[in-house]
Amino acid sequence: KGDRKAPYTIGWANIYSVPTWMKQTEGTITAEVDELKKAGLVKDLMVTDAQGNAQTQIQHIQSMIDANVDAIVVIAGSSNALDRVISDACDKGIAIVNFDSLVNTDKVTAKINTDSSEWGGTAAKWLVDKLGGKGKIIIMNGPAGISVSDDRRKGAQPVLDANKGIQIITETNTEYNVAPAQEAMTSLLFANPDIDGVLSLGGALSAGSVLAFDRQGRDQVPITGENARQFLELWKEKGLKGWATMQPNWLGALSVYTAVQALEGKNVPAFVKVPLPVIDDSSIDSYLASADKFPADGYIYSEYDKALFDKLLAQ
Amino acid sequence: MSASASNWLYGAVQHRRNRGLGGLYVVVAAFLVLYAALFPGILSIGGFSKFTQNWFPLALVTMAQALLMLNGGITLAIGPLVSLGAVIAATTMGGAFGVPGGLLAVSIAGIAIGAITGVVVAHLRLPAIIVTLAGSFIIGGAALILLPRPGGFVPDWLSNALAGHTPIAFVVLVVIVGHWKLFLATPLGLGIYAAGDNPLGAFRSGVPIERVKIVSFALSGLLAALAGLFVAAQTGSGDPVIGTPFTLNSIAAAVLGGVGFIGGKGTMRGAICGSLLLSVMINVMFFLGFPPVAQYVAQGLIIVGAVAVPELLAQWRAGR
Amino acid sequence: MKDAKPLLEARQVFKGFFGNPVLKGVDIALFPGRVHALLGENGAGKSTLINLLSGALQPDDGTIAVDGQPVERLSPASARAAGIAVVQQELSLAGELSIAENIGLGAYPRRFGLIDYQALHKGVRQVCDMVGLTEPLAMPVASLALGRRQMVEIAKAMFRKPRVLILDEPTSSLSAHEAGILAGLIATLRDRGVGLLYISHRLNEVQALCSHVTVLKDGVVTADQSLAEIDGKGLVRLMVGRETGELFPPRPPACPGAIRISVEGFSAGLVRDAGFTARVGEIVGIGGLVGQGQEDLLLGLYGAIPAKAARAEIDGKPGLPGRVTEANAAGIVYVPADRKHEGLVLPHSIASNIILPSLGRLARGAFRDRSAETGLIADLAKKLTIKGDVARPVQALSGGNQQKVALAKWLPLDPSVFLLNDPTRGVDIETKREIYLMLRNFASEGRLVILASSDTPELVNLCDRVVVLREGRIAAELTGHAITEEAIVGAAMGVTERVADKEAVQ
Amino acid sequence: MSIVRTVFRNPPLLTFLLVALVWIVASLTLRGFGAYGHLRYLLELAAVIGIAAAGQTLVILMGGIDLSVGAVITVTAILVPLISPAWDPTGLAGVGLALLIAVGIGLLNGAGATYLRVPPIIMTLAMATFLQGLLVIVAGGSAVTVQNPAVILLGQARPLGVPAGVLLWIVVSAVVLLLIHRMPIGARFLALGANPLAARLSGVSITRNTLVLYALSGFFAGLAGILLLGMNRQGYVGIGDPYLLTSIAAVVLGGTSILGGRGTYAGTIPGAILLVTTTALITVVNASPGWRSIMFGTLILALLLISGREARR
Ligand SMILES: Nc1ncnc2c1ncn2[C@@H]1O[C@H](COP(=O)(O)OP(=O)(O)OP(=O)(O)O)[C@@H](O)[C@H]1O
Ligand SMILES: Nc1ncnc2c1ncn2[C@@H]1O[C@H](COP(=O)(O)OP(=O)(O)OP(=O)(O)O)[C@@H](O)[C@H]1O
Ligand SMILES: [Mg+2]
Ligand SMILES: [Mg+2]
Repeated sequence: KGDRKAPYTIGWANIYSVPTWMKQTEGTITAEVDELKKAGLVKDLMVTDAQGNAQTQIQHIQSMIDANVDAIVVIAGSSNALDRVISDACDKGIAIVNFDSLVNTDKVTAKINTDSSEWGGTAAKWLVDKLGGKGKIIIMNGPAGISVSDDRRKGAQPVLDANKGIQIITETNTEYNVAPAQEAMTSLLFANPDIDGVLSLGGALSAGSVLAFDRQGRDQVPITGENARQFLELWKEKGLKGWATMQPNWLGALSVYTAVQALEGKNVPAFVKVPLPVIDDSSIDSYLASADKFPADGYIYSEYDKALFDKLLAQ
Repeated sequence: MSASASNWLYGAVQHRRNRGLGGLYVVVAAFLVLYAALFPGILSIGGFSKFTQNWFPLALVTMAQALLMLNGGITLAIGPLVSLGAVIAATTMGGAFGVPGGLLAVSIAGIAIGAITGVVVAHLRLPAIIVTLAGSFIIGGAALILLPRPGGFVPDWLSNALAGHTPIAFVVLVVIVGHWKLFLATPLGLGIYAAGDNPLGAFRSGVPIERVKIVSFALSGLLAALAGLFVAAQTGSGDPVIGTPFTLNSIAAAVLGGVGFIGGKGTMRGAICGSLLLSVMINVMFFLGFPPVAQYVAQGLIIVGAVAVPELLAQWRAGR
Repeated sequence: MKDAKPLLEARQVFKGFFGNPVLKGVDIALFPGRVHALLGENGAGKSTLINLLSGALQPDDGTIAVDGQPVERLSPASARAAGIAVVQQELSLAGELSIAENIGLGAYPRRFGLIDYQALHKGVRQVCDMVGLTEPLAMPVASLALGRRQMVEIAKAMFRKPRVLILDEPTSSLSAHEAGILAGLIATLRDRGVGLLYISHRLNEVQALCSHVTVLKDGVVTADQSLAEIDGKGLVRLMVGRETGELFPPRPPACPGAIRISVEGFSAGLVRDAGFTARVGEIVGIGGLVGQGQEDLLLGLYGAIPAKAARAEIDGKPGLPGRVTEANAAGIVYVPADRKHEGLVLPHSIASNIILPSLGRLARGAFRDRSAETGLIADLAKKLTIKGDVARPVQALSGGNQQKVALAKWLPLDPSVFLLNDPTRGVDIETKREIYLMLRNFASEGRLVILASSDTPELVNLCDRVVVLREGRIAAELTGHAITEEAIVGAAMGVTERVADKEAVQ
Repeated sequence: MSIVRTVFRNPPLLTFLLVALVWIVASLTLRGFGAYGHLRYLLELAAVIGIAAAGQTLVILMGGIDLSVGAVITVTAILVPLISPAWDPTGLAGVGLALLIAVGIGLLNGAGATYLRVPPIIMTLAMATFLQGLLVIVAGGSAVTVQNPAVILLGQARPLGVPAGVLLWIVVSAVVLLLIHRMPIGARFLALGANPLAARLSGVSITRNTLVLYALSGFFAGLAGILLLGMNRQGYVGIGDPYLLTSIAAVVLGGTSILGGRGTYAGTIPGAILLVTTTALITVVNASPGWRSIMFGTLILALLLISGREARR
């Protein structure tokens, strides 16, 4: 690398731009690009939206190669579908930074993510501790057939196996959205009179779950979750026993930053592991204090700055 | 074949089929020219290969859909069938029988699932749309059971052959279309049209309409599963949910290409053109630098326009 | 002939639909070299019988025998293999396929498993020449007019080189000219030893062509005898069960009323530059060979296809109706020839079909007035002798009765202009008589009837004036005694024109 | 004997009996299923599908299909909170405005289908894509919480223990059934669905009826969107997506022919309940996602075998 000169053109190959998490992430990307433009490092950002279709995303990345962008930032629509087109891009000397949903191939400049397996494991650990190692739980998963939701679930398994006192009554898969999660949880509530805890593995699943308990007039139980604003507000409002972590939206900004660093000839690690921030009773208030700055169904992510990025890249 | 292809009647029949597609041809050609102007690289072997590879699976599923629509049916199970094809390919090709085994497994699965669907629709007299909707859950479930998360294995040489820098995929597409033309030149193939258009009349003329229906479902299943195999090769592995968007896109492409719901209306070439339009549209919008939001809006407008403009022109011409 | 074995026979066959018996122990035998007529009123079961004979339906009881051998389960394919071909009453063509592909359907010549288009072309060309089909063979059937499609259907049956040919009302949409070609064809086949079964409601054709007759009434055979032993009156008596009067009502002395429709330079579809006037109280006939623009003329006046005219006046108001609803509002109604596709909503009940045009008229506020509707439907059904439950789907009716429904639905609108396209197509002789009487009464009540017809006797005996179309232009306009079969056919064929040219030269 | 035959000739009745059968069997075998609260909840969920499927039923009866139902639901669910004017304490103005927009979208669909002769499936699909883009502009892709009192009342109130949504569904059902069976326009829709050419020649205006039809479909989808918003208290992009296929499935499960011209909303009602019930049953089964999906498909197919047979030609 290094044969490309600033200012660079960056391609942002999104898989689906409509969900709020994606919108916010795109926000951090454009903000970062604006910064870099001021520094004279970036001249253009090309954004595509594959509308959820991995096949279209391949087409978009191919077009980015054809248009000879300098770097591509990508959230993968499938953990392996993009492998080939991405390695093609790599062969052309394009800097590829992949974050959030990762691809299998290692022919990328950098992958940036939190650890989904750790996500599931820590969540399960917290719930087990909260229940004192004994009790009936329900597991709420994201959609089936998606690596992220599968990884989180797999990460939780060893913890659950190690605690024989924990009984999984049932588990279910829904989209990462409030309405379907609420609907599924309501059905489960009717079928199961005794529930001691909910291991919810992400997105808006927890909020949907809490709302279902609430609407059925059932007492809330300990529940895990993510930094969705709605969940955090419900947590405070209902006085939940809760725990949450996050997939920070600024992974997007970090990815752009990383790509430019790589193009500038700096060494960047092949895998940037972003530690999982944890939200618990002690930190929830600080998050909620800034809630108004985020959309109602958005995610309240932690602060970030260049120093943080440099620290992460220095791993 | 060559004897009949050179035949006057055959040629004339084929020629007539192009009527009414003129508008679409013009629109598609315009987009292709625009694309080539924006990105001349398309004219190189590599660029052409990549472009046709991205179009290939959509072309295949559109054929699968159009085949059924011409026979008066429809399927909502295309997407899951593509996923299942990809999953089977990715799980069997690493096995004892290698790529031939995988190819065979995918083909048999596609044909068998299609044929069973056809039997249910034809002999139990259930509406195809809802049978295939139910079927889509069953097939999708099977794909998830075979491969709960993306993975599996497709040998590199196959990936390189089908999705490398050579236009083999395009050649394969040409071969498949050629086979379709051959099939359409058999009594059974033409029976698809006749039975779709006027089932009672076709039955009274001695066309085995039930067999025709089952065969068309089976062939449609085969095409969808093969599209899955290609996707597996293109991506180097299997993904149990990768096919989902193909269901609606295949219908959109077929209808865009003038294939009607009533059966017997439309042509395969139109449907394939429709899929080409959907595919090239994405690239053109990219090179025009449309932001995502504009892409959604423009996509809606282009699709409507591709149907409406030729229609309005025809009306205007007729009115003069 | 007596010693010859029957090629195809039905022995004591029974058939019913949903518990309603249609055929109750019917016998019929087709011999080589004989044209056998099958007569009966609408709904007598003729089409049902031929569906049994051709394997399209299975008898509830009784047997079908080919060459004297009873056949277990005759299917359309095995019937074809046995050399049985049928010209269906309701056409069995696929609109998007070409003429050639339709003619070959179910019997394609093959080479290496593929359709041998060369052989198909040759075979099809041959039968098309026989029936006088001149259209390009690659043309899709959907773009043909009904009468031409009928010719394709006939060619399709011929293509199979049948030993037994069954024709179910093959001439119902053919003009005298095409019917003549068909008659020649039938004679040739008969002489070649083909067994023919001929169904028609045109008795003159039957008498000219056939030598033997079977008459069906209420599902039983009331006569099975040589045609030589019986005259037309006798046949009608056998079909209807009683004496009947004259077919055509007497023509009143000409007393033309006010002008209702007057157009000049009228063009629509095939029609070019036509000009004519039609007056209150008239029945104006439109004749010509099949597909010379008769239908387009009616559709243009009805606002159903784009039409323009140098000058047009309807009821004193200038302009043509731009759309169907406008035409209806102006009191113009249209009864199409292709009742199955254009006239009726087949899966819906008789009642809903009849009530469709008057829905708005009968509504009270936003809602339908069920009792008024029921009353009206019952009235009309009685008036047009549509028998049975009006909640039955129209498609369960016989062809003739369907035609009555297509006509009946307009009566509540009290229209002032009837545009009729072959209204007696496939209608039995008794019903025809009723329809003729009705049309004549319409005229004398001060309405205008414009009647396109392929049945020349109808034009000759019913109409006050006949306009003959040829290639979309008016070739002749005949009035009163000048309306003769020869004049109409001559003008339609362009013969008179040539005569006129000659006179001009002299 | 004759009662059995009547039932089998009457798809709506058959589907209703099927719902009853499934409910009874499930109540006897599954804990909690038969509780009043649970059945009421199922009806509440079915109401959204049922109302969305009201428009879909009409469209399918007329031989078309509306693929923009999901998008219209989303549009209204997002727009109501954004456009409810502050000066209106009842919230009805916002609701009315949103419904007006939904009707407008429907009219556009109808105009495309008649004036531009774009096949309805393409027109409505393109409309859905178009709206998706528009929504991203309008809402920036983020959810909005509803403050509108009318909407909240609709989604949350339970007069006499019956959810307001279910009451709304009852009203919608009555209106749609009257429209199909007791009003001229219903008969016209059916005639156009079975044979547009014959209907047109019988003086039924294709243009006018198509416009009215898609406007109605837009209206009912909008109504479903408002109900859904009230039940969830939050509208977000994608909230309507699940209702596209379910609205079509409910119609077909209720015995209405997808080819048009034959069927009734009376079948769609139990069809909607059947769908929610099946989903609920599958949710409580403890199986892997793959097996659950297979069970769902098989169940639908089995129910279809009983209720959805097409008449022999
Ligand atoms: N598929 C069917 N379902 C129900 N009833 C039928 C069906 N086909 C025919 N019928 C009934 O059987 C009777 C005989 O019909 P058919 O068509 O054989 O009469 P037809 O003699 O050919 O009359 P036409 O001269 O009008 O053609 C009619 O009363 C008709 O209603
Ligand atoms: N089968 C059809 N499918 C879709 N659109 C059609 C069809 N037939 C006609 N149209 C469209 O409807 C328009 C009006 O046609 P038509 O002659 O039926 O008028 P109409 O429906 O009576 O109109 P109005 O409601 O204004 O009286 C035509 O311009 C045509 O584009
Ligand atoms: Mg008949
Ligand atoms: Mg008849």
